[in-house]
Amino acid sequence: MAVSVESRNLVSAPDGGSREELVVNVGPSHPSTHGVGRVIVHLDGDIVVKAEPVIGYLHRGIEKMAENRTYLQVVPLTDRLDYVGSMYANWAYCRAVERLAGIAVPERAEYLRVIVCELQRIASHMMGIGASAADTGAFTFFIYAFDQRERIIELFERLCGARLTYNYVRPGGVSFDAPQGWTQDVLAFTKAFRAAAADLDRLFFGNVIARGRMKGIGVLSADDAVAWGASGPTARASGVNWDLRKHDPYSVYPRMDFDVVVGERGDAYDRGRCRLLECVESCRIIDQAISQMHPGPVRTEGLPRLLQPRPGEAYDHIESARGSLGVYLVSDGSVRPYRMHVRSPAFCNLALLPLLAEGHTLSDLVVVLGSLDPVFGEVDR
Amino acid sequence: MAVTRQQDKATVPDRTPTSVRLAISATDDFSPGLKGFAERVRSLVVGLGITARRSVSRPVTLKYPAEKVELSPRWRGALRLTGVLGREDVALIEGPASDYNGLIDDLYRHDRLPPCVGNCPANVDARGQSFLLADDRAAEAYELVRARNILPGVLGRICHHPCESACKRTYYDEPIAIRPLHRVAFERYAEHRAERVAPLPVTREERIAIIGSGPSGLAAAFDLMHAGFEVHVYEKEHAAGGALLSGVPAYRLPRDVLATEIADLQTMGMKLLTGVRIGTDVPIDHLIGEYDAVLIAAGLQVSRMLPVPGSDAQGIWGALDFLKAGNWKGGCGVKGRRVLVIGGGNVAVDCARVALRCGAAQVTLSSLESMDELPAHPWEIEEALDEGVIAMCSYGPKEVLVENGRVAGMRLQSCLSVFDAQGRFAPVFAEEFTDVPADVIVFAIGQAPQLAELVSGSDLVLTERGLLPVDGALMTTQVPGVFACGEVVTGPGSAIASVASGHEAATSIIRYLDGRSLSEGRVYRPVPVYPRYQPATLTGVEPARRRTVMPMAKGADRARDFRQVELGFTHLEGLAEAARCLRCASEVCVGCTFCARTCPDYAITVERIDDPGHRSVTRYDLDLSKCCFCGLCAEQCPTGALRHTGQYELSFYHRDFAVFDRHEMVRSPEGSRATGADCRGCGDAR
Amino acid sequence: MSAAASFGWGALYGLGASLVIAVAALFGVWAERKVAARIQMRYGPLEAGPFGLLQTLADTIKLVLKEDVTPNSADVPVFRIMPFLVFVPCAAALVVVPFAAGWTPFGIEAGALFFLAVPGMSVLGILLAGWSSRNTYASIGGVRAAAQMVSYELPRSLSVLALCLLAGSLDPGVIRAEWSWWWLPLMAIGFVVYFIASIAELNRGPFDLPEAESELVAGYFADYSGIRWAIFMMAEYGGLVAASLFGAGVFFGGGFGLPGPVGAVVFVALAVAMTICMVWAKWTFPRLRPDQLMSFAWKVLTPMALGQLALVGLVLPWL
Amino acid sequence: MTPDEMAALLERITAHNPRLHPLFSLEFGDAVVGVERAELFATAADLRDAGFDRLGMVTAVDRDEVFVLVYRLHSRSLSAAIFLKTLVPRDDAWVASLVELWPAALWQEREVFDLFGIHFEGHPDLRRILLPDDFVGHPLRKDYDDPRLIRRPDYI
Repeated sequence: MAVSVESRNLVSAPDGGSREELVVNVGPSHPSTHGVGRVIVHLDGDIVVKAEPVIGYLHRGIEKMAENRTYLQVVPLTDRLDYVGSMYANWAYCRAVERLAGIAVPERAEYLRVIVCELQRIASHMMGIGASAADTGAFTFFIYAFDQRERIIELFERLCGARLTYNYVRPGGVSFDAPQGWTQDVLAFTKAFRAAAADLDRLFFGNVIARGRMKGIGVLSADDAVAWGASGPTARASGVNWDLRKHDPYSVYPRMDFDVVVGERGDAYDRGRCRLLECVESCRIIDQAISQMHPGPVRTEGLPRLLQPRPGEAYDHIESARGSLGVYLVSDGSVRPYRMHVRSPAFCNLALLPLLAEGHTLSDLVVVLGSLDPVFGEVDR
Repeated sequence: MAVTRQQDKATVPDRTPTSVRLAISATDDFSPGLKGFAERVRSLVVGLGITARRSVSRPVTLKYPAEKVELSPRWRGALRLTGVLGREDVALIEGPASDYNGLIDDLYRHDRLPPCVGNCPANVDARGQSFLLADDRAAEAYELVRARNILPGVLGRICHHPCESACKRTYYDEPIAIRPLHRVAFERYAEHRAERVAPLPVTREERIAIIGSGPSGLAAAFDLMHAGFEVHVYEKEHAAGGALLSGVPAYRLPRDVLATEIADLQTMGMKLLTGVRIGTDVPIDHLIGEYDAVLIAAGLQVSRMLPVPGSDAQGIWGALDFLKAGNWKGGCGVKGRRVLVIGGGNVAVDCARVALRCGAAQVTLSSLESMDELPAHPWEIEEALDEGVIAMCSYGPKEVLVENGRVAGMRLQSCLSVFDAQGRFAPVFAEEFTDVPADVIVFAIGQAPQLAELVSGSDLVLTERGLLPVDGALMTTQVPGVFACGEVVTGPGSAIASVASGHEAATSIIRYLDGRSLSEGRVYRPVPVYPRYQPATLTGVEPARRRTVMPMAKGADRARDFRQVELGFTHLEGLAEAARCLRCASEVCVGCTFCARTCPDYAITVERIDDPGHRSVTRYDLDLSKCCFCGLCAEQCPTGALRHTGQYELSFYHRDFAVFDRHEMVRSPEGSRATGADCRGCGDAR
Repeated sequence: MSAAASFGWGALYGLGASLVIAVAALFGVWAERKVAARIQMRYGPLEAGPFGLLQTLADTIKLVLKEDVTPNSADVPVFRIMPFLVFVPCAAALVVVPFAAGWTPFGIEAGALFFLAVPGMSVLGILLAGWSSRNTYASIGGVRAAAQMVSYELPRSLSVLALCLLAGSLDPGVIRAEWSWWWLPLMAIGFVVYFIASIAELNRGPFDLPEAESELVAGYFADYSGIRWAIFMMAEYGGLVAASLFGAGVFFGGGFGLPGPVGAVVFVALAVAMTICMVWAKWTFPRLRPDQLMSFAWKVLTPMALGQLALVGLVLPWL
Repeated sequence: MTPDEMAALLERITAHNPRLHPLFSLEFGDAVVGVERAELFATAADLRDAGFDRLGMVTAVDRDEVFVLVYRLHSRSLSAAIFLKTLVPRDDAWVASLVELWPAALWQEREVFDLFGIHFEGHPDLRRILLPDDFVGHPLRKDYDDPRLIRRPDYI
């Protein structure tokens, strides 16, 4: 991880002479690395010749920690993977546990999971495109996006008492049922959000400067997206029609009518706009889920205090805001997981940075990085 | 999960993954030339317009402190601990019988009803019993239990303990042995009996007659005596006890235990008139005229018989007669003979075990239900099998094989299933027959009341099926002033359910004699539903946490005579078992340590003294700097003592090491520690 | 005037300008925070003083008391002195603002030239501030600033030059006195160029590349803290106020040539409006990329300014 | 994917490729095939040509004497996913790198190298990725010991 950085490198140029490369060390404490990412950038003039991400600054060894905890105690850990969208890791982990232990989930719990995860998708994308816009200097857009995110977080707080690390989705269901009037407020939110999304679209994605900054920047071809294991909006913006909610439908998603937002060019602009338009699709899903939901239990009754699945292994994945988030669990029949591995979409997407940033300027580097929407809690685990 | 997923596929039309929206395309680009220039300028103006519009809208932030922050109703702050064992006692659930339902209902509404109490038909305060017993206050424990279940010594041996099935400790490791603790309390009460059992003052003029001295009759008598009435109990046999005496075998309930507890009631003032058969010796009308209220608690007297061919042959017994004979006469002519018991309930198991003890050569239990579906309690079946009873499950009786007017055996038919898909009784038989040789056949397939003689000459009218029409909630009959309770009302049931109906009848009688409306303002017993937990995994559970095992007589030895099967706890075992109680819903930390065990971040340490006979929490450390606010500990807390405060912000300002040790825990009422344990007026979440 | 007297007057004006600019900066910072907050649906400063007016003062006190950090590897004397080198030209620009028709505090005939040239000197300070920090980001920021300020100097000067042609004088006071209403439509393009170029000249969004927070952390003043950092800020806001006042003075003839107190009020109102518009633009738009910035300056603004000059040149013979 | 479909898929894959053998039952809902370590690369290449265009996950499990390397392959055209597993002896922990087939393996193999110490032959840039370069040991190995690690007590 640690790399000593000479600030100036003398490199022999292809024409036989030599040119001076400026090495800029972006991060790990830098405003636009979205946490504690670090990129070692080799600049030739203002052009990036090599961008090498250095990660691990937020490595907490969650996979190792999970081996020392009971199945339930791991849930708070998964909150801290993707701290912008804790619900996803909660859910992916719980799905794996449920598969491993053969736990059925009440229908209402599945609907609540879908609702919170779609809300979480909006919240996460608001963070993603907001921060990405702030990287280009549009700070007010960031605030507007965060305003929407804040509304969702307030809804979450009412739901489960936490604003960031929800610990909401649990093996066998969810921790709390929706409080009185919550679903109405969610519907009111989706209604208001559609109007706000149109504003956000015009304010930033219609803006001439923003288009100039993002169009044609960090173009990812569809083939590369597949080969490099990109997923989520990052892959879809390149025209890869791949959404687990449609293509490996889980939970109650098969009952939902929604579109997959797919881009054409795979540049930073497409990735950002894909996220914004996905939020509107999420609103559709939420509205449908609320209309389909019936009262009932939200957690499987009578689960034992300590889950003790039989030996075996299970993998389950969900479509998180960043892509397909998978959890691979191995049980040896004890009360603790033998091994837990998180297939982190942010990790796989971030690996694309050297490919995408090369040949652009330093200013574009932050745009490319922002458009990949990395969350370092999940990258580093 | 795989299951639900398949259901999704099956029941819901799968939407094809082809609905794709090409959201971003070249049309997003600006037009070339001057038009494009105009579009570009327009995009800037539109942006300025949006920000301008937003700038005149109402700010979304708040003017603090002019505008108060409205916190969401459900939010998680730092942890707080309300009560601590050693400083605060667990509240006992006590009250006059006529208001007891109201008390229970109130607790239930406030989420403070422990599951053991809620699940008991008579709402015996098992939590209070454990608390007092662990404190070595056996006499108080006995009296607390007796206030509701009247005969703790008896029910401590024979009760089917619904309390234990609901015990929250099942979720953690194993349930508390509540029933054996009744017995412990009874045994320890022997030394206090002389000084603590005294006649109750008679404060009312009205007199009440109770017909039948079974559990329900005695329960009603107990309540009525405490209300100050004079109570006369009529019993047709020569000793009191009803079904407890005639139906319960002595190996489960020694006669002297029952006699002691009935004697206690008599000391309190209950007048017992044995050998009086109402209806023949004394007409019931006489009682109605003589007494201000009459309670019929006669129970079920006759066994139901199967109308199969040959059921009138010699050697056919009804279960009640068989048990009575076995219990009282010590033998019913089965010595050395083969006995076949038909039925799968508890009475059938009792018959089988009595037959063994009477010296039967071979006892077979034949039931319609399969082994898993048997209505008898699993522990009873297990004990019976231990003793050598042969079980033939999934067989229906077809025909009694008769030789010379005597029973020679029985033809049984295989039964495929007993209940249909809706759970109704609808047996399906296969055309397979098995002949079982037997000399004696006992039908234990149910009991019925026999009331015709009892009510003759009164205004009471029986239904066609011989039942007394009774309002099941108020326990009234057609005749004012005549009430009924027990199995007459409820049908065959458990002893504790009979006791519960006795309490209800007593409440009705008190209201009736007070001249109040029977139903107005009356609170009925809430029927709480508690989650049924899968048994917890016991790997790694320390021995001290395990349930005390009831010592039992060896299977082969005990089947020979009517000595007790369960040998009872010792004093120390009783103390230790009582100390295991988690004192659910008491809001007093009992140092169960489950919060510390479940904490993912080692933020909680609980230290306690946990000796038998002495139990208190000495130290409760909560390291808030480690706390991750997952809430698992508060979720685990059985007592509700540990929960989240409302002070979400405070939890971050005060992320320090909060130690509640015993002296510090006794804080002034206006204390304002970070954990907000005593903070008032800040809108606590509860 | 003797050299000594001239020096004395200069010092006095300098002191006055510094005070004015300090107050203007306080106000400018407050205005920016308030406007930005309203745009972002917040309240902005509320607590210190009425409407939070004293918030900036409180911040200044905090900044004065903060530790003044100098990086180990910095070129210490240069590093220390550069904030003042940036501040002084910005403050100096204020002395040629036409506060009344025919009057500027420091009455020199080439006042317009002074206004355009002297603040331009601060590019040196910025470049050296970035360089002396010995920090890659600061260096890049300094170099960007130099390129940007030099580029935008041109359209800005050309747009003012057109005015000078119209008024026939380089003295802003004279320009203000000569102003008449038909200059408004005639000089519309010139004003737009002046406005945009001023924003770029002041390194403010959407042209704040030298200090682009998301790319260069804080650009040329990344390593400054405490009072030195505050002086950079004062220079920026002082420049903002000066550019607004000057623009209102010369492009709008003070308060549309209105006489007396009405004119003064309209003049200040126009300047405030310009300041707010600059803030509004900053908080609405994303930031340009360096190459886009350059091409904008040379391919859009400069031709526009030249066009304006040509337009004025066409009109001039008929005056 | 239903279990039937999955069984059919397994059948189809293994029928054409003698190197593959179905490893585990489908009780947890995943199709798993195993391959000898030496044949991993060739098999993976075959699978990629057969339509498994996506390498979803690379990870390992420490099973005392061996490491089980787990690859999750995904095919959009078949709309199917399988687990490819291979065993790597603990004292001779190397395996062929799949970076040439899927660049997605670039970082994921580095991660496995970092946390398990399994060498990927042919990987262009096999360095630690999550842990500092001077870190000693491979923490996800079961025998990794660190005095700072707190073992939870057995009672829970």
